[in-house]
Amino acid sequence: MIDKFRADPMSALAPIPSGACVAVGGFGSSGRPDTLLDALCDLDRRGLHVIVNNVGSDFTGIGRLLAEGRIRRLTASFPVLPDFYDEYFAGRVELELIPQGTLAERLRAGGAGIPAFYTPSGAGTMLTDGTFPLGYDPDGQVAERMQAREHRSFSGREHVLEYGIVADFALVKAHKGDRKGNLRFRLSARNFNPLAAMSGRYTFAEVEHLVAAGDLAPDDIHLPGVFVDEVLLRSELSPRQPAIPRSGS
Amino acid sequence: MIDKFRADPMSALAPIPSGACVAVGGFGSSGRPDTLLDALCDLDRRGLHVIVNNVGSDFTGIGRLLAEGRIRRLTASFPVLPDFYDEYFAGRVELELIPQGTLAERLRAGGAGIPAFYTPSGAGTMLTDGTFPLGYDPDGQVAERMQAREHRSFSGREHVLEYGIVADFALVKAHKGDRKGNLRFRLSARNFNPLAAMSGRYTFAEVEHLVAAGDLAPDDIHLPGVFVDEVLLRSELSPRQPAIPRSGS
Amino acid sequence: MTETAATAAVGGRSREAIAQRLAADLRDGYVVNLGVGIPLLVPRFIPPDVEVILHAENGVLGLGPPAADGQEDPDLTDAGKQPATVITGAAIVDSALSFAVVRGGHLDVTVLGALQVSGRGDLANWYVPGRNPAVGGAMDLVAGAREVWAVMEHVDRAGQPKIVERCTFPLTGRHVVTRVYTDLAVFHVADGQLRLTECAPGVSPAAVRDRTAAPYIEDLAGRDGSGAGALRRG
Amino acid sequence: MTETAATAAVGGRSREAIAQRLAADLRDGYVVNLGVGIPLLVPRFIPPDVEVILHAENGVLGLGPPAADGQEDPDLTDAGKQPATVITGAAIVDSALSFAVVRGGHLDVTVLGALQVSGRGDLANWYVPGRNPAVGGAMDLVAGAREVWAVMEHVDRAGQPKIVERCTFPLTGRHVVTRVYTDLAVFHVADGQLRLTECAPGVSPAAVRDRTAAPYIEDLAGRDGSGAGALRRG
Repeated sequence: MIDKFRADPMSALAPIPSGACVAVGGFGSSGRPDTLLDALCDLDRRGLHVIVNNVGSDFTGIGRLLAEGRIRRLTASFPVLPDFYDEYFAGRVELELIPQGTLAERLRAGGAGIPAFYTPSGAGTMLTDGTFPLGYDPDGQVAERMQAREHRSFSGREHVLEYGIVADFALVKAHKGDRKGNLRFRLSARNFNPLAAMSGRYTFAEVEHLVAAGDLAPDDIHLPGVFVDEVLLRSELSPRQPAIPRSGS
Repeated sequence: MIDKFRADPMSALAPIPSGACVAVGGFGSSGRPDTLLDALCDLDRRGLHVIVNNVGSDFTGIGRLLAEGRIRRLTASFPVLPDFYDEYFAGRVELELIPQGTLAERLRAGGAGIPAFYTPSGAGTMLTDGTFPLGYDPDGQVAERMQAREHRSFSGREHVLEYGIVADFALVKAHKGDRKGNLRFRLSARNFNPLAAMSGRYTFAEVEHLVAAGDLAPDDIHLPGVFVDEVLLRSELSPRQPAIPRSGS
Repeated sequence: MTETAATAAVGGRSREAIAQRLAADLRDGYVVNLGVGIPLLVPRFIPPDVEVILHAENGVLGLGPPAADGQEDPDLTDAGKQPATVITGAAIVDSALSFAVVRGGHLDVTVLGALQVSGRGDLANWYVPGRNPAVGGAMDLVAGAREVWAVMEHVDRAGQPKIVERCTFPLTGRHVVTRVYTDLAVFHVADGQLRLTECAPGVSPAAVRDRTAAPYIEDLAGRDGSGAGALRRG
Repeated sequence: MTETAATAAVGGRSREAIAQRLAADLRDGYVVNLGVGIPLLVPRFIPPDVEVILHAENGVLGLGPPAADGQEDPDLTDAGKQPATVITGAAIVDSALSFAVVRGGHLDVTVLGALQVSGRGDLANWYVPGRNPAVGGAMDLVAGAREVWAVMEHVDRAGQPKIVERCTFPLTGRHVVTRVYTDLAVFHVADGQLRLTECAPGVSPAAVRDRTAAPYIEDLAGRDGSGAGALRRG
């Protein structure tokens, strides 16, 4: 029988290796899978490529990953946290900056088997012309730039070709979930969660409430369980866990 | 104040001209906007380009449009109705045959401002190589073939470029709707309805139940009202209206 | 292959037995799409300890048995537009998300009837020229599902092989079929190479060979492909 | 334009008055996205007989006022991550559908702050080189909304014009701005041509001209563009 519930985040997330590409749901702290992110930190995973809309404004969640020096590359639209930029300009983290709607669509496309699509967003800007600095050298010089996008005109208007994102793993947070992996979100905490879940080759969902199969009516499910591999309960302690001081790296 | 409810289908749909391109929701008779389709017939519109997954199996709904000779071109994945093929092979209706998933994604893309995307579906087949007959001459010869798709390889696999569909109008059916145009569907009657609605430059929704704004909680709305321009009540008589005998055309 | 050999009765599995044989290969937790014909017979043979999520193109994940008489709900049909039910824990999605499941590789297996399968795994199942063309979700299913299992009679009504070197009917997809289940045999396809892994009870490898028009490796030692196998021409 | 002229006080609208002037142009039924800064002041000035659906990038359609103290819900924020509320009849969507609304042309107006606007309607508002880059939804909004209304002070803190012949800051989008609302004036952009349609109360056309570094047509006869207008160089 299908039972995707796992009691222990640490053992569930153990297969995620250092260096993995991980898509994460949430918009700031709203809808962010803090329990799963904490487990990733407690497992001491490093060199991660994290895909998330924004870092948030403190050292919880993605901020903790950052503070502990676990992120190699961030793909995001709005990093926010000033400490992130210190790391970026110092050459310790790469930043792939993507328009928010393009990021959402790329995650969906990856999960939907669409390898690439055209969008007008960002056409003719430095985020698509190959000039935006992906990363810096330790001496502050640009080490690498984001790849230029193919441009193509449709109906007389410039568009860029963007690729679907398939992440090795996805970490998302839902309000309710059942043992088949069906998820329901609450208000604007939905945001990137369904899309990150679709994008993951293997997807972990942190839920506030584990409900019996059938408690969520078929029409009330926001994301069907076929996109979710394991379901874990959110720990109430998560948001209050302190960040471990930044490691050397 | 925003009030998208209209009492009379005939006057509401009057702006749809003959020759228009109309996307229609439904999968067979499930979720099909019969009241709106009947109004279109009663308004005597002709030469329509109808985009719908399938015609259904009788002379209600799309079948009535067909029986009355109102369809110039059908874009569909599964026409079904034998009488449709009689019209097709006789050169009275064109058929643009599209894989079902591609059709759904093209409607969504059109509504989402994505002019084109790549998909593996149909690559290397006669639905994408320019050989499928779009239409026939009255003498039974192929008059025109479907346009060949650009092919491109991603990760070593052939894909085709498919274009977003923006329809002049969309006709969809929902279970519940409010005066802001918010819609909720029921079970598998959802199918193509949200996508057809997104695709329409101007979208009419037929609902079984008109509810007060706020009756549908924000998390229970399947399609937000921004995609819907006018809301009409389903007539219980619709599915039983007989087809008018086929006209000359 | 001679016509005499192809048309002679050789025993083999009934339609139900083909479905049962295929059902035995489904694993717990699989997400599966079933086409019309023999594939629709599969659910009744799924072992009780195996839970499979049935996907229907029109947006059902967790399709149940057909609706009983008098219990039909016009808002709940399968992909063949027949009145359906859902299992506990089912989810409904729109058609775009339904095919995101398919194309995105979230469908483990699609089980489809076939007109022809080529030795490289090409599938023809959507269109007989001269008849009425309709494709539905077939091209998306074969392009997207992790495994494509073709189910069919080994030869057509005229006794002609349906496993062929090159499909003569219009293709549904190239290099997509991963297994073929027929009344006479089970084949696997990997890296463009067809392998005969199993003959139906009472059916000889020679009988299969006589009725198969594509080259294949005979690999009957084990269904895991552990046998060495020798290249045979059909 | 001289620096003396540009920095001299010329009156004009306060930030609130700019927001109020813009709010008067919103029509009943508009779907509107508001950026940070002056745009966030707009809702308080929307006339009571005008119903506007406010869109927030994080998936809210029908954003209400900020949440009152003690009424914050961590699951309900605006695009600036501040505790928010929704109006009756609001809908929540995921981020992909939220931007489908934007890119698909279902947003009537996006109201954005600006660093610079060019005479052809180019907008720069996401990045000051040397500072921390972040783009959010700005590039999607300007590419997708039917109208892009830039709201800003007419000159920067150093007194330099922000309406320029060519943007020196990195672009958010090319040929996207359709209107500019400043403390001194209102401009429309159509077909790559900037038109001054209105001066703020007490502000002379000459004062606007002195503080504008892009060519424009003076078209003060009517906001509808019925005036003939003469080409001026800023």
